Amino acid sequence: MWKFFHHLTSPPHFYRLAATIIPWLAFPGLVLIAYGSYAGLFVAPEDYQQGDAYRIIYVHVPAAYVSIMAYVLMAVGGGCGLIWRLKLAHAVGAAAAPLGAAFTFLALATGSIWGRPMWGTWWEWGDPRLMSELIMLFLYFGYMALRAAIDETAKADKASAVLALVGVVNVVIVHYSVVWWNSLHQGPTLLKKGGPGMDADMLYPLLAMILGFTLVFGALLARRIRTEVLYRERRTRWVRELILAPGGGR
Amino acid sequence: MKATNPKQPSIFASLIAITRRDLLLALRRPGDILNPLFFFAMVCTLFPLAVGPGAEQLTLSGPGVLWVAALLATLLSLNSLFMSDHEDGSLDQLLVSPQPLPILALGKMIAHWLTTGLPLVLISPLLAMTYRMPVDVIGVLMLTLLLGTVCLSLLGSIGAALTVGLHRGTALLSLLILPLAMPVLLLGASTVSLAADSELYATGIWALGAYAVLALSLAPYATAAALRISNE
Amino acid sequence: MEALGMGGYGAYVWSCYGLTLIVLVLSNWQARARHKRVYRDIEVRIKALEDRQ
Amino acid sequence: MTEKLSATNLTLIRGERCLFQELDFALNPGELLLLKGQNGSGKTSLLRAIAGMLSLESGEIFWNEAPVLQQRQEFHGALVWLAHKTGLKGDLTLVENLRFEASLRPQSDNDLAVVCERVGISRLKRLPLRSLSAGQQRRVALARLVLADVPLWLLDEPFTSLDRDGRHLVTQLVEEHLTSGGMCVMAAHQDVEINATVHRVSL
Repeated sequence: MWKFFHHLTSPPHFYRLAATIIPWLAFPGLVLIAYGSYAGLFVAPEDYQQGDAYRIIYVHVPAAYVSIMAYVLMAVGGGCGLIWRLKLAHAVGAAAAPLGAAFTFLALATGSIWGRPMWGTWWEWGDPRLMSELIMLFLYFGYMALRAAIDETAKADKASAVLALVGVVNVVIVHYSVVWWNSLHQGPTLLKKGGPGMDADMLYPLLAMILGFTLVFGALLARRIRTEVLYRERRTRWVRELILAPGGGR
Repeated sequence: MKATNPKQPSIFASLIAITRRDLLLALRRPGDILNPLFFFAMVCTLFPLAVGPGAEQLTLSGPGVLWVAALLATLLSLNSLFMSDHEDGSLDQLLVSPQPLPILALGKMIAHWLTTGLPLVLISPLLAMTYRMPVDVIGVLMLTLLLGTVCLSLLGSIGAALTVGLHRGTALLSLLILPLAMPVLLLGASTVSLAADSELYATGIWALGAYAVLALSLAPYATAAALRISNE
Repeated sequence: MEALGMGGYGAYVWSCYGLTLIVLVLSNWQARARHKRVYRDIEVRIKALEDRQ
Repeated sequence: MTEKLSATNLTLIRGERCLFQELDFALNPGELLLLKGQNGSGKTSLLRAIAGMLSLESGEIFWNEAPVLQQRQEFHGALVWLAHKTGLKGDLTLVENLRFEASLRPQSDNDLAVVCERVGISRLKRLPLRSLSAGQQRRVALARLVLADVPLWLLDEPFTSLDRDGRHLVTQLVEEHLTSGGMCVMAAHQDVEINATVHRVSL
C-alpha cells in the first residue's frame, strides 16, 4: 500500500498518469454540468419566494464549494509538503491557488448578481458567506503574491504553505465572526442552500452541478499540477528523456 | 576536551533576555515607538476633516475609525519587527542560538506589543474623547484594543517573518496581514459600537480573548517556522 | 422564448451562466498556455545543452 | 563520547547553479576544516548548511553521528558562528551585546572582562557599538566566540577588516581553541597558516 502510494507520487509516474486521467475527469464533469444547467434552468420548478432568480444557485453554490475545496487542498498540500517534504504536495498548492481564486471570483460575482434582485443591492456587507468568500479571495491573492515574490521555488513552496495553513484557520474564524456580526444587525435573509427540505427536481440538478464542477476542477488541477511538476523537475533525467523522445511529452 | 555544558538557561530566562534587549533597543530609538502613535493620531484627525465634524456622525463612526487607525498603525510598525535584525545579521545569530526559536520569536512579539500596542491603548482615550465617546464606552474601547493589539502583534509577526528579506516586503506584508486581521477588526469595532448603544457586548470581549489565546499558542510556532524558511 | 426570460430575472440568470462559461474556458486556456510556455522553455534549454555537447 | 562533525554526499543548488556536489568531510577534535574558494563559490552557503540553516538538495550533516536536523538545539548549543555580518546591535553597548549573547547560553567559565582584555577592546566597553570601527566590531565578534565556550566554531572570513595584529589574534585564538580540543570550520579566500591538522576543501 505504502509502496503503491510512493510510486504514485513519484513525479514521472504522476506526469504520465495525470495525462491519462484528465479526460476521464473532464468529460463526465462537462456532461454533468450540461445536464445540471439544462435541468436547473428549464426543468426545476420555480421557487415560490425568489422566482426564477434562484436558478443562479446552480452555479453559485458549486463555485463556492469548489473555491473552499481548493483552499483546503492548498493548505493540506502545504502541510503534507512541510511535514513529509513531498514535492508533489507543494505542486498541488501552487496549482490550486489560481484555480481557487478563479472559482472564488465566480462565486462572488454570481452571489453579487443574485443579490441585486433579491436584496436590491449588488453587495451586502452583512452576508457571512459573501464576506468569507471575499476574504478568501484576498488570501488567494496574498498566497500568489508571496509565491511570486520569492524567486526560489523550494523557499516559495514552504513560505506559502505556512501562509495557507494560517489562512485556513482564519477563514473559519471570519465566517463565524461575520455570522455573529450579522445576527446583531438583523441582516437580510440568506441565500438558502440545498438540503433535505428541497424538492427533488430542484436538488438533483444542484448535486449534478456540484459533482460536475468538482470533476472539472479536478481535471484543471491535474493539468496545472503536470505543468508544475514539469517545471520543478526540469533538471532531471526523466524530463530530458521525455523532451528528447520523438513526439515529445506534451 | 571541551564538553558541551548540558545546563542551559531556562526558557523563561531567555524569553526575558530577548524581550529586554528589544525594549532597550526601542528606548535607544524612541522614534520607532512614536511614529505609529503619530500615525494613529493623524488618521483619527483626518476622518472628521473628511466627513464633517457633526457630533452625531462622530459618535457613530468613532469606534470604527479608532479601530481602523489602530490596525493601520500596528501594520506600519510591523515591517521593522525583523528588518533590522535581518540587516545586521543578529537574526541569523538567533536562528543558531541554543534556545527554542518559538520562544525567541515570542519574546520579540512581546517587546513589539509593549512598544506599539500598549502605547496605542494608552493614548486611545484622548482620541476617543474628541469623538465624544462616553467614559464607560472608552473603558470598553481600551479593553478591546488591549486584546486586539495583542492579536495583531502576534498575527503580524507571522507576516513579518514570511516577508523578511524580500525586496517588495512592505506592500506584500499588508496584503498578507490585512485579511488575517479582519476578524479582529470586526469583533473589536462592533463590540465598542454595541457598548455605545448600551447593549450587551460581553460576547465580543470573550471572542477577542479567545482569539488572543489561540494566536498566542500558535503564532510563535508559525513565526519560527516562517523565520527559518525565509532565512534559507 | 418565455422560458428564456426567467420571469423578468433573465439578465441576472443568464449573465451568471455566461460568466461561469467564461471562467471555465479561461481557466482551461490559461492552464494550457502555461503548460506550453513551460514546456517550450525547458525544451529550448535542453536542446541548447544537447547541441553544445 | 568524543565530539565529531561529519557530512556525507552534500549537494546544494541555488537558482540554476550547483554550488557543490557530493561533498564529504569528517572533523575530529583539534582539527580545522578550511573551505577555500573565490567570492560567491558557496563557502558561506556551506557554512550556513552546516549550521542547519539551509535545506540541501541531498546529503546530511551529522553531529556525534546523529543528523543535525534531529537535534537542532543540542547542536546549536555546541556551536558558535562568526558570520560575515557581525550580528551585533549598533544601538547597544559592547557589554550589553555580549551580555545578551551570554544570557542565551549556559553559564560560561570565561569572564567577560578578561576576554575583552584579551581581544583588546576593554577601553570600548561602554560605547555603543555603532561608534566603533569595523575592525573593532570584528574584535567584539571574536570576544563572543571566546565567551561562548563551545566545541565547534564556524568562522566566515574571520580575517576581514582586521589589521595585522588582529589577524594574528585570530590565528592565535583558533590555535588555542584547537589545542584545547575544539573544532573549527573556516571559510577563507586565501590559505591560512595554522599549527594544527587542517583538512582542505576547495569550492
